[in-house]
Amino acid sequence: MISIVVFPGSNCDRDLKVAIEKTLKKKVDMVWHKTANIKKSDMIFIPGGFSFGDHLRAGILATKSPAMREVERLSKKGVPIIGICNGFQILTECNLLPGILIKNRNPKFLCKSVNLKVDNNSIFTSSFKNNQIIKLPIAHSQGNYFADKKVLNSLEDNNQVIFRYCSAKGEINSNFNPNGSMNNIAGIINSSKNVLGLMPHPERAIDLTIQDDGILFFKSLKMYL
Amino acid sequence: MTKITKKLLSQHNLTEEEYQKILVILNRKPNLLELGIFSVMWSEHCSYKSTKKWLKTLPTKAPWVICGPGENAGVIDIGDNDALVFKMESHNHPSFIEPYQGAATGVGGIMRDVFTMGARPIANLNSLRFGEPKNSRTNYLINGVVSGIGDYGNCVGIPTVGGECFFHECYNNNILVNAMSVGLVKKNKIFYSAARGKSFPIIYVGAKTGRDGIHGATMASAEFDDDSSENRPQVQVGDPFTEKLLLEACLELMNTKAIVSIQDMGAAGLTSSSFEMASKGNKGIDLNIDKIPLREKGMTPYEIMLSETQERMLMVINPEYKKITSEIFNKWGLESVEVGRLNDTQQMKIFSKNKIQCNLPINDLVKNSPEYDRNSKKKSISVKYSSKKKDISIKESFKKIISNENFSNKRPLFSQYDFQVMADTILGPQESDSAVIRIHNTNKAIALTSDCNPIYCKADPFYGAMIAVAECWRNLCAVGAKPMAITDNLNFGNPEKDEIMYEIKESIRGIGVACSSLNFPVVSGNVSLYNETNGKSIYPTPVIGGVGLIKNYRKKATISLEENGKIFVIGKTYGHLDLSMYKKIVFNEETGQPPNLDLIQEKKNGNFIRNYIDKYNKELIGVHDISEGGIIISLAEMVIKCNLGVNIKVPPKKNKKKWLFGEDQSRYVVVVREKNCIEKVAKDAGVFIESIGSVKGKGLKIEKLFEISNKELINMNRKFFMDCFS
Amino acid sequence: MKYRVYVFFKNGILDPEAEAIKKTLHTSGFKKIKSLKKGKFFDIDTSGKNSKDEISSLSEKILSNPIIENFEIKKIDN
Amino acid sequence: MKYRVYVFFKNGILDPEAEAIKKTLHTSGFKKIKSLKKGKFFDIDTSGKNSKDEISSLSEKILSNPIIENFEIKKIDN
Ligand SMILES: Nc1ncnc2c1ncn2[C@@H]1O[C@H](COP(=O)(O)OP(=O)(O)O)[C@@H](O)[C@H]1O
Ligand SMILES: [Mg+2]
Repeated sequence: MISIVVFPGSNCDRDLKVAIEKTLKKKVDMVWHKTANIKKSDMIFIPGGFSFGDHLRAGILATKSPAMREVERLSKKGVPIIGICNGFQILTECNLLPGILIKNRNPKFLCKSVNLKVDNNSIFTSSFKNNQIIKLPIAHSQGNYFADKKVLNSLEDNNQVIFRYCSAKGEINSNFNPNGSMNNIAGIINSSKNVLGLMPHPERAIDLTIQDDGILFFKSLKMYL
Repeated sequence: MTKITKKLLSQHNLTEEEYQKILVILNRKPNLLELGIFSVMWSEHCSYKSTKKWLKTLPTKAPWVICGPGENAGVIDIGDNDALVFKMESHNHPSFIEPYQGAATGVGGIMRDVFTMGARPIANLNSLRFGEPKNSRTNYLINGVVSGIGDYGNCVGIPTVGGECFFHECYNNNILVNAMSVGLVKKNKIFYSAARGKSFPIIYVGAKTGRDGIHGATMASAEFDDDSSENRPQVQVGDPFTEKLLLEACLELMNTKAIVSIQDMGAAGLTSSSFEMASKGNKGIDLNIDKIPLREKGMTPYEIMLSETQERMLMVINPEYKKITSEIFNKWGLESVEVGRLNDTQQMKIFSKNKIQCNLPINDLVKNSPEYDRNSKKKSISVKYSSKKKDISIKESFKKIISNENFSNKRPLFSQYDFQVMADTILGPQESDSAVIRIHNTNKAIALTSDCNPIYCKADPFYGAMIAVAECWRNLCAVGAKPMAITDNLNFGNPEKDEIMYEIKESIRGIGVACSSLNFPVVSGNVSLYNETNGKSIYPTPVIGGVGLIKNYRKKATISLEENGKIFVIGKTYGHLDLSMYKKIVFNEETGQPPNLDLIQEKKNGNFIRNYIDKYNKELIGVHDISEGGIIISLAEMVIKCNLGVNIKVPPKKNKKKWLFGEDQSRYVVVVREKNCIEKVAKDAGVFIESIGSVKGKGLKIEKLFEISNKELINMNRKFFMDCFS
Repeated sequence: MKYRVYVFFKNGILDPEAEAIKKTLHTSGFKKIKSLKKGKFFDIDTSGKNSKDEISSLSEKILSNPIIENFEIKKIDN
Repeated sequence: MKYRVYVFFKNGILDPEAEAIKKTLHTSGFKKIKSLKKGKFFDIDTSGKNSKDEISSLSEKILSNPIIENFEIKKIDN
């Protein structure tokens, strides 16, 4: 069973459900945030949106929901956890992932498609070629990844940076950094490598007539299920 | 009891005659609360007193129209038991005072109109008009408005997929913020506002009532003067998070049989919602005002009834479902309270501390609201002549136009909107002439656009309005959609002035003629009057929001180019330059008449384009309508978007300037593959077609005239909006 | 010169953020919170001569939104 | 008991919002501003006994994020 935790204000939960059903042909359990007991779950998604209105700091208020205690418990058991956009913000605020996502360098909301370089050395990206360049949409105003030097170095040393903003040719520099993230970080995993957070929205890119690089992302998960 | 003085009446925007009418209806003097209720119910905003007579003339019917004007939004049938619910509404005055909150609450309000009817909003658009960029407040206003729209829609999770943004000095002191929302509902699941049921409970749900925007509805109908920003009226603050909860909770409850009728609290809040529900259902209401959840202490019944706090709903509930109702609202963390009961008296009785505070005959108040046939007279327009009539080359003219604020690339604007959430945006902003949104889990899609050229409307409101409708129709055809219906937002000055009333009547007549001829009914709309400051009115701006249907979303057209493509223009080019953007931008001249519009030819050309997109999709590369700026601007937009080049030959014996910049109607640029049969198909359809060049290299090349590189084009074109939002 | 400018909502203006925070505090165990209000502050270091005037002008024009917010200026000594 | 909690960015951490405001100040003519920092404050009214502890716990756990922010609690007398 794949679970999606739904908070008041989540708004990419349906898109995610559709994407999982379509690409993985799996049933999805929508878990209301008040749930204090997630029975059986092979994988948990924390969707995008504006949980609790994004008030105070994006993600912080959602960390107080009972379902997040369950997510913490299951993450320790090795259950894969994936937070997308607001989900990423929630995972950093409850310390399942290091660092924090602060306001974009230009604090305005930004919706566009970006190029990303993928590290395929994770259970979440194994269908990609290493350093493959893909295109996914982003839509956020707080996606500027920040961590202190020590954390940043250990992320790099342990190959925990999975997605990085880049040019179409794969150049990684500030010209191709949409929000000011340190080291152009768009997605990271934790040190035990079962928790992923990413700002881009693979669930919005599973359609041949729109964008389809998200399909490979979900296909990677298939190998794990 | 408060004494009703002249001053009090004028504070309530009621005339002496209207007051006399109130006395006749009541057969006694009203108290202050009752006067307040009359004032908002009879305001221009709620009663449409200056325009009712003319709006009735609009064509509102077609076999696919399920519900025309009169409800919270219009509804059309798009097949397979699916229906679309849509409407446009203005928030002009509030946005001028407080751009962020004004625009945000405008978006919130229009979405509530849509989900009140049971529809989940699936797309938002917004049509914006600002003053000149050099005006000191313009930058502040546009930044506030755009973030307000973005933050609200993004948070609720509804994609903002299109709109317009136009600058002109006539909006220096009166900006326009018109928001449109489109929702999807099953045909058999539409909810209406007419109250039904015997002594059924009335439930209030959503935000607590505060002193927000008291007299907002009357404010929205009153002309500005210089004190307005000093008066600092209580503006409403938007809370998109509560809106999202309200949306989900209402839709969840609508899956049960609990809701009998429902109405959002928009302008004039509790007053208009309760009166409208009761009057439509021929019912009476006993309202216990002490039950209304309040945010502040010491609020009077007058304040409570007139408050415009956002994110609130009123509904009549089947008493058997009271428990499930409060369970669902609790789940979503929303407060829901029974505040009254229905009855058959047709009276509105408002109680506080067991005492009657207000006792008004509902139908007399609603149905006898004033209706005016105001004087109207055409006023000759003061002609604006250019100051500098020196010779400017075509190349220089073109550069001026493509760098102008009204043609600048809007990416920095619309990238502040989440236009992809819900994952059904097939064509977002700037990809084609209309946004295209898939109907979830089907092959169908809808096309959406909004249009109006106020410069044409000022010169000739009748022709200008017709052209707005035609342009909207054209933009839908240009993506391959069948135009279905429109919503309109009529923005004008003070209707008590003869020349403004003339503009209103003529615009409505123009919309009527164009819509009838194109079989393009009006299913909803909104009127915003008194857009004037210090006696200076905006140009007449009847904004048209159009909706079209695409059967198979894979067969659509975008504004694309492809190497070696052949470029054609559909429709005749005469070279009409009066009132064109060429004249406006290059010479600051607004003289003459709008271009001619032949609705029969419009229909022919549009049908041809749609048919071609559908039947010859394999040989088609791109389509773009030709409107403001003429052929050269359409081509430049295609070049910029695709980062390719075109090589254009002005046909022999044509005046180059006129041919390139003329704004003749009913035309499209079509780009097709080398092997094609477009000329034959066009001839068979009786449509004029002209070959003008091909796709080659990079840059815009007009043979024997000039060539501009892509780099230069792109830089000129993007500068204005990049600077505006940095 | 250093100043701290406090910006806060006028009385009666809805503050959705404070409401949402309060609710979450209640549900996450901080039940004794009776009220919560929110504001911003800005610490400004300026070199101008008429700096107090300048600070109040920019507080009104840029730091606050006079339609819905009030502000207060305090001088800070280093 | 009433408390005011100040939350502000740690030294050396770039606050994009403060930077944007500073830029606006400069472009709108307030050129003498040397530095600008932005913070938030919360006025909290609580009825708890150990309320000071409670306030510092919620300041730490919810109102601020220790990676980027510090906080300070002040008691307010009515
Ligand atoms: N206020 C707005 N909000 C969202 N999208 C907008 C807005 N204004 C313009 N757009 C989008 O930007 C694109 C370009 O707009 P415009 O220059 O008016 O194009 P056109 O002249 O082809 O209609 C369109 O896709 C339009 O929907
Ligand atoms: Mg247009």
